[in-house]
Amino acid sequence: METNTSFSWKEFVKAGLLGGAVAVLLSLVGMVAAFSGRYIVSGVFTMGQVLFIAPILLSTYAALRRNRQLTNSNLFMAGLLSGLVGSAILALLVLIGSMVNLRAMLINASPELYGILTFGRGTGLGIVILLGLGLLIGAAAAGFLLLPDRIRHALTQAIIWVLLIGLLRDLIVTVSFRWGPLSSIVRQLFAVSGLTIIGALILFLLVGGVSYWRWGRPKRDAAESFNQQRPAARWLTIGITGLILLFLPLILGTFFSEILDNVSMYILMGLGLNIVVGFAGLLDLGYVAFFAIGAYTIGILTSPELGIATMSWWEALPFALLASFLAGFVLGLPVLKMRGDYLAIVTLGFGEIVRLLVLSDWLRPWLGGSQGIQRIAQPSIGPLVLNTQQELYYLFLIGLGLVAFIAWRLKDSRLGRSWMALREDEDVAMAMGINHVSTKLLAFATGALFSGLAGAIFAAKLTSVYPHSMNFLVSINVLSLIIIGGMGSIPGVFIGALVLIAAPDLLREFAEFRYLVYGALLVVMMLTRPEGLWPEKRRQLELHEEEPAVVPAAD
Amino acid sequence: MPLLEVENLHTYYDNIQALRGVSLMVEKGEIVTLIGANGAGKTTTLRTICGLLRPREGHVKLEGEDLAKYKSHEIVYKGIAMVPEGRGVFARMTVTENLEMGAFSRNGKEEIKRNMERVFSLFPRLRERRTQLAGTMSGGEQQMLATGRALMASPNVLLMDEPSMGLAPVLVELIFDTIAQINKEGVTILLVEQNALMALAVAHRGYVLQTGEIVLKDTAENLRKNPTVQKAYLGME
Amino acid sequence: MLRNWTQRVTLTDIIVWALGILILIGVIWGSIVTLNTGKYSTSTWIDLTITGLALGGVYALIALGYTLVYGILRMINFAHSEVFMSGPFTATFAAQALIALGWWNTYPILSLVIVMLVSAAVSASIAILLERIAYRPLRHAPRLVPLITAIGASFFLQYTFRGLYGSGLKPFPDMEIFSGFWLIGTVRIFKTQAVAILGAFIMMLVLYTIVQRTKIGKAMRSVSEDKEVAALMGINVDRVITTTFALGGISAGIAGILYLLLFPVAHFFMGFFPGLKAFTAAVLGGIGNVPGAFLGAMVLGLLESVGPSLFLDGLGIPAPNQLKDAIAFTILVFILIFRPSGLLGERLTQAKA
Amino acid sequence: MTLLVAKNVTKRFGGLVALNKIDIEMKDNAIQSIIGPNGAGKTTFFNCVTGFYTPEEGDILLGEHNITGLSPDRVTQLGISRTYQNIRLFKNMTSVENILVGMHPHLKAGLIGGIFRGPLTRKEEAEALKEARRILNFVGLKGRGDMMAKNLPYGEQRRLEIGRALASKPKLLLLDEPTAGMNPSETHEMMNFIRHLRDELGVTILLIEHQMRVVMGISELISVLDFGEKIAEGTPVEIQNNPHVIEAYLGRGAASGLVQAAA
Amino acid sequence: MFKRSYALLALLVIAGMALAACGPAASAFECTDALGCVTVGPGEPIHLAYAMVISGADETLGVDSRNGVEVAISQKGQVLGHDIQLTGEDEGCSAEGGQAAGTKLAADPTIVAVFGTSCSSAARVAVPLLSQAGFAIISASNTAPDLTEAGNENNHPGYLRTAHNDEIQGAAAAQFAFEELGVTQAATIHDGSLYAEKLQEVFATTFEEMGGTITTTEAVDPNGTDFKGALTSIAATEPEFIYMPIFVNAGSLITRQAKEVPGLEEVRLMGADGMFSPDLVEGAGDAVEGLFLSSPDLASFGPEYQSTFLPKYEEMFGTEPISVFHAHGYDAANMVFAAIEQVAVQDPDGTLHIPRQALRDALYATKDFKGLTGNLTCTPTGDCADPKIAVYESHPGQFPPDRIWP
Repeated sequence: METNTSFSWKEFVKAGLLGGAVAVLLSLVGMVAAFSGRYIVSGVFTMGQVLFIAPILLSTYAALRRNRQLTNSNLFMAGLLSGLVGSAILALLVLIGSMVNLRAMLINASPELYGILTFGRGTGLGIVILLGLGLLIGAAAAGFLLLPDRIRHALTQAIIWVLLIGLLRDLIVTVSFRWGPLSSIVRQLFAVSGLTIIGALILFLLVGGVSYWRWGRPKRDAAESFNQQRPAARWLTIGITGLILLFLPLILGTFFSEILDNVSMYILMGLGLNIVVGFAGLLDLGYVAFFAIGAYTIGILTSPELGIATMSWWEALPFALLASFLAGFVLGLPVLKMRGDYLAIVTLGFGEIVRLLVLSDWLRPWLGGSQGIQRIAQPSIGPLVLNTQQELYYLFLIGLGLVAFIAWRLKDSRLGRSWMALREDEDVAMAMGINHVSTKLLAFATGALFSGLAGAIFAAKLTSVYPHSMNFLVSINVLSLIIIGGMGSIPGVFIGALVLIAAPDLLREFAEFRYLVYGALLVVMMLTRPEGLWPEKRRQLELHEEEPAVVPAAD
Repeated sequence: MPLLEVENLHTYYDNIQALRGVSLMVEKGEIVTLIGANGAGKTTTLRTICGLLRPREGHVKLEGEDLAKYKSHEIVYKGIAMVPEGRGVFARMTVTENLEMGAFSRNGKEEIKRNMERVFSLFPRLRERRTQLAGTMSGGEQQMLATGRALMASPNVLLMDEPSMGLAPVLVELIFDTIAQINKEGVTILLVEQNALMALAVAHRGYVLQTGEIVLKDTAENLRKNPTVQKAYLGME
Repeated sequence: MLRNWTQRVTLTDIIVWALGILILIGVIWGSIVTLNTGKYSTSTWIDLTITGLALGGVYALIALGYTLVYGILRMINFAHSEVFMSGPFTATFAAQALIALGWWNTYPILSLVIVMLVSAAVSASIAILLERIAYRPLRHAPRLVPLITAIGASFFLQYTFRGLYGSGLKPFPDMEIFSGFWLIGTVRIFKTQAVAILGAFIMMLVLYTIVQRTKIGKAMRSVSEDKEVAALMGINVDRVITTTFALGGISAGIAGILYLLLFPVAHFFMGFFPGLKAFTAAVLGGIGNVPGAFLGAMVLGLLESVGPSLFLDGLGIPAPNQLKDAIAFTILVFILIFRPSGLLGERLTQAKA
Repeated sequence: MTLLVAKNVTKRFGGLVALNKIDIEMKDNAIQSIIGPNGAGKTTFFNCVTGFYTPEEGDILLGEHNITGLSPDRVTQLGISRTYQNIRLFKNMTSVENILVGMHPHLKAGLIGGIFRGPLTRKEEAEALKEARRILNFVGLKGRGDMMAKNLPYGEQRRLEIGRALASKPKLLLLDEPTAGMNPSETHEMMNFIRHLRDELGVTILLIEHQMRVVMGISELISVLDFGEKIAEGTPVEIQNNPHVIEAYLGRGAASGLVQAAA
Repeated sequence: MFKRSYALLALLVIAGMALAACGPAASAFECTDALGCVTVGPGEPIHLAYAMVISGADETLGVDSRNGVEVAISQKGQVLGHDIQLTGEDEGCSAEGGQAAGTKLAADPTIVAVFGTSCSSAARVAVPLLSQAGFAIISASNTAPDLTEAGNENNHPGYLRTAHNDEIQGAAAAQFAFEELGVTQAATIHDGSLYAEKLQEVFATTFEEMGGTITTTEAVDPNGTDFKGALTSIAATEPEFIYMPIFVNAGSLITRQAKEVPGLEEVRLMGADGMFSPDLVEGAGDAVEGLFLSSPDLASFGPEYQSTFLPKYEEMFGTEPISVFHAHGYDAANMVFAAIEQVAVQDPDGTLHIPRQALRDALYATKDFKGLTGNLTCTPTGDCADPKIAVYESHPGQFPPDRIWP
């Protein structure tokens, strides 16, 4: 490698272009404007501004990092260049927008957007400010890179936490309402939107300080430190976690209970799909079908509306589970001879067929058609009917515990090995005496069972089911979460659900852009970290294998 | 100046090192063979030369020009053709189409025609089967086709990877005869072979590769006499 | 022989076959009842057939994109439905501009060509970008990985277009020269339908010729067989793959304009179902096979158009047309079970084991 | 006592006849080989025996079972297992796991057992693990149990593959080019190992092999295939002197070379 | 990681306590309302919320109504000297979405009123939650009859709507067809949405009661494109009239394709307000000639709709209205503003107290409110829409169409 002190300006122009392009995209799809009402620090800056500044900053920083060997002055030059290019693209957007009515095509190219981008200073001055900001960004990126590691780390942490807490203002305030005295304290830190300046300052110093202080101390990840604990301590950890889980809805209130329920439901489905996709390697895009079957079975058997049966929820549950398990079996039979991508499309087709059938006028007398089924029974324990989100949470918790246990046990069993072998090499697995059909069917049916359980609880939670709830996007949600979490990894399912289900639930502006972000996330994840956030160890090796790792066999 | 020169190649598969500083050279008009056990790096060396793999260190030079700046498909234009391991004929294309693909890098219609004639005279069998799909031919015929296809590019250097693999012994002899004949017509050949006995019989010089390193180099004749080679690769006790 | 056969047959096969036969009986029974009641006249059936063929033409052009890409990379470009959506969606703006210029009905052919060019260019660029950014780095990854990427890219594109252009409907203006119909005997063919069928057929021929006869076509075929060996022939594999995606994109873009002639409303979700149907068509015809995609699409278009009235009506199913997508998906499932190589696809022997 | 009888086996792919009326019989406890050039139908024959292909005509009997057209898993359960020409291990599983998968037909735990892990299941798993380690030792992979299969060196992968095949306790073991890519000394070792297998475990072995040295060295009976036809069968000496084989397959030079080497 | 965040939390709490010590003094106002009061401090905005569908396939419906609300807010500026803050949740046009949105909004006691939901399926789950939280809930697009049917379990206190009940519109359409046009054979089409299915059901019941015959009921996919099959099936039953209370996309294509199906050329088509949009005229082209649409009586739509509302909408969102219930959203918002102004108690320092029950009562008492969609008068169960349904006949390139009935 040549020790060249000059830098290739092309790379930094590229970085700037990339950052600028992303910023323009975020602006034009409407994210910047949507988040511009959301202050991070009240009166100082908004999430909208973060959204168009961050891409340029990050892209510049990444480019600089790749060229760390440059001299300081060159680093600054490069940073300025990249930042300037990035902001110039945004400025160009503003300039063009001020001359041509882009709005005829691009509905978000609104005066409001230009106002946000130019900080409300009009086109001329705004562009100057924007370009200046670009230089500032570049300088900041370079300066940031030159900071000592410890300070940089502390700074990063502090910024991230301020952003996070600022964004989650509404939630924190909402939860705090449940805790009278705390509420008024918490509300002091927050403004009507975002943190107050003082709040932000306190938070910034606090996090920065703590993380500065912690720098260099041995870090252990949670799982490892858990494993290293003595048995007694371990049980204590489990006990405390259990207690927290038990009282979570009481601590957090209905708002969070709803999110918890949702997350739990998706984890339940995720664990099921994880068996199908992660363990057995069968990509199932029609997973929602089994969810629908579980939910509808409960509906049909408990709702007085259809006049078929009026069981209690508990009585109907076994039928729902059986129905989804059998459906997994029956639907699985014909499709399991297929491999890979064909299977994916066919299962997608199945999901759609099920949706079309529950929606159809044909089956309306039994399934309710588009009017759905209402007045579905809710489970009761003795005299207590579980009908609030907090109460239903426990139902989810029990289901989750059960299912997670089963998934975990199966993973290390003879069956789990067979799934893995089939995933690795189907022909060879068959030659080992593994019946590929029945083994795959078991994976399919077990996955279906879990999904059916989720559906059954879902029906109880809503007391109604509609065909519109059974769409393809549910399958995509579940698939995304297990992939983001890490295919085949059980803790990954939990992480994935927290990231993909809880986060958009927490940030309401986000809902509109949910699938945009999912899509981008899936692509980026597959390109950079195909094994997911919490990978299963084995899978990680497998997905990074590009060329045969061993020198080709027949050399 | 040697026609093909390989200097100090270090090639990796992910993080597993397959070549540890391989250097060799091939003079114009020679047949040079590379022998070694499975996993020694023979195929890797060939793949690195023709650009399918990128070395982490080292150079491949053709007539003194470093090939690092060329992609694998551009290297063909420089005059290096390869008969890949396992033959790699296009199974769903006819014999003629396969040969045409071999001439992909050539533009002159005349030249292509001439080359085609040359291949057909070298392997009369192929002429008979011109319109047959390559996938339906026997292993020996496929080997002929693969060799012919490589010749269609009018190469200066022909890289051959295990041409005798999986062939009937009776065909092996034929293939090696052809190799000698092609060489006589002026094509320089770098030959990787498991069948060291045959390879050393036809080659001028040879290199012995072991776990990614050249451990021996000499004329073919001397190598045949070398007791280590005899023991390890020729199976003589 | 019989003994062998009985040994080979498993419970799975029996259930699958039973299901297949059951459906077949249903189809035949339904058809007989429908035809017996004489609810529909002959000209109605002809009308439905033509409608089906026109729809099939659009599916065919989309299916070509799936087939080309599958042929060369052995992957399902799930985001192809968005490649299809992007072109016509953008073209509606071009059409509005042409109307503003006053060209739309004064130079209709020129306008149509311009709109098609815009549509094809946008679709092709999206396809190329997709390949460059999302698929190329994953060429050696396990098969699930690019498929998941494709699903992600599909969503990203859909919602990017939604964000950029809004979620409203974008009407595509009528063209005067294509309004009305021709009468051939007693058969009415709407001009737009004729254009769709014809356009699809021509495009299929062009692509078939490119793949079979031209140098780049042969390069595509050799890349589809073995990328490394193709590179050893001096073929720039990356460029060939890019070309393949571009061809698929162009064909999808043209499909989009034909689609808009038939159904003159564009919106960001318009790609999803046609994409799925076209994929079904590609599989039905034998994926990787250009004429197969065309044939499959025509058959699918027909079944979808005629099927509900023919099979389901006779079975006494109310609102049978609600289930026409279910017909398409059922076909997909059964084709993949009974003849995964499709109508024209070669049987891929596993001789390599 | 014959173990395997293949009668009149014919397999076609489209118009191509890959196997044409092949008869092969194997005695219990024998070591036999199939030779022939690539594309002669050797591997196709293996695939017919192991259930991956169903022959269009003919029968294959294992002992008294007619196994024609049975699915691969059934065939394996009846006592046939195999290795592959290009090693096909479960690359991302450890050596032990590979062996455990091989033991699949002899384990019982299913869905319920896997979830509840009753005492029986636990005992079974423990014993299986012990057995797997024993097999690893037997094939010379002691201490490699927890290594990912793909990280093993080439020779060990071959042995692991054989170990995995042995784990199903086969009566008949099919080896597809077990010495491919080995140098002479490794090849020699492998030959000894194959003999050892037969002598120690009483497994009947059918080989596909290209290296004449190996074929001639250890086979008791050799069948020669060419273009899907069996053109000869006999002891090594008979085969080497069969003019038909010499012409179609061995060639004069090789044949004489072998005779010398054998001498 | 974990430890760090605990420490952080603890420190935050302490810091917060210190700040809390200098909190504001309690106000003198005493709330006597049965449901309590919302207090809006000086300088703080009045918090309104929406629960509408803003993502997924049905998003145009919700986004459009929300836009209407935002136009109203923007035009209003301030209410009693306070800004108006609008936040919201996506109800996804589904029951589960409704539950999530309802639960989350119900947990925020600063909310005064909620606009929503967009879809009736969401309403059935969300409304009880929001009602219990004491909010006033006004929907701009729920049309299912059960929501405002007295005594129905889906009817909840505090719920009102500016959208008209399906019962009224469906019945009006039937009346128009049978009495005005004199047809006796009608077919119906729905698209599997609650809205369309209910409307066609009401139409069918009324039509049959009057003595007409429903020849067949077809259902189509709202995202579909080729409806010839369905239309051919309908043609085979030889109706004189087709009622299709669906949405713009499928509606415009069906309008076109019906002209191309033999036997239907002369059959009159009729849509409902779900199709009452300029997009339909554009999408259906010349085929739109003679299409009937039922909609609230445009004559009672104030002229402001064309003169001020539409320009404002386009200025704010860069597009023409993308669905049909924007004006209803606008009216809902203005009703709420009026009601707040009526019941709120203001302290001298600007602090605002809004009693919840009083607010609901004020809304229910709305009478002759001049809105864009007509003169709104609310029933005791919350139906506020001007029940005057008119029928319009469309002509190519013309919007709004001609009012022809009554």
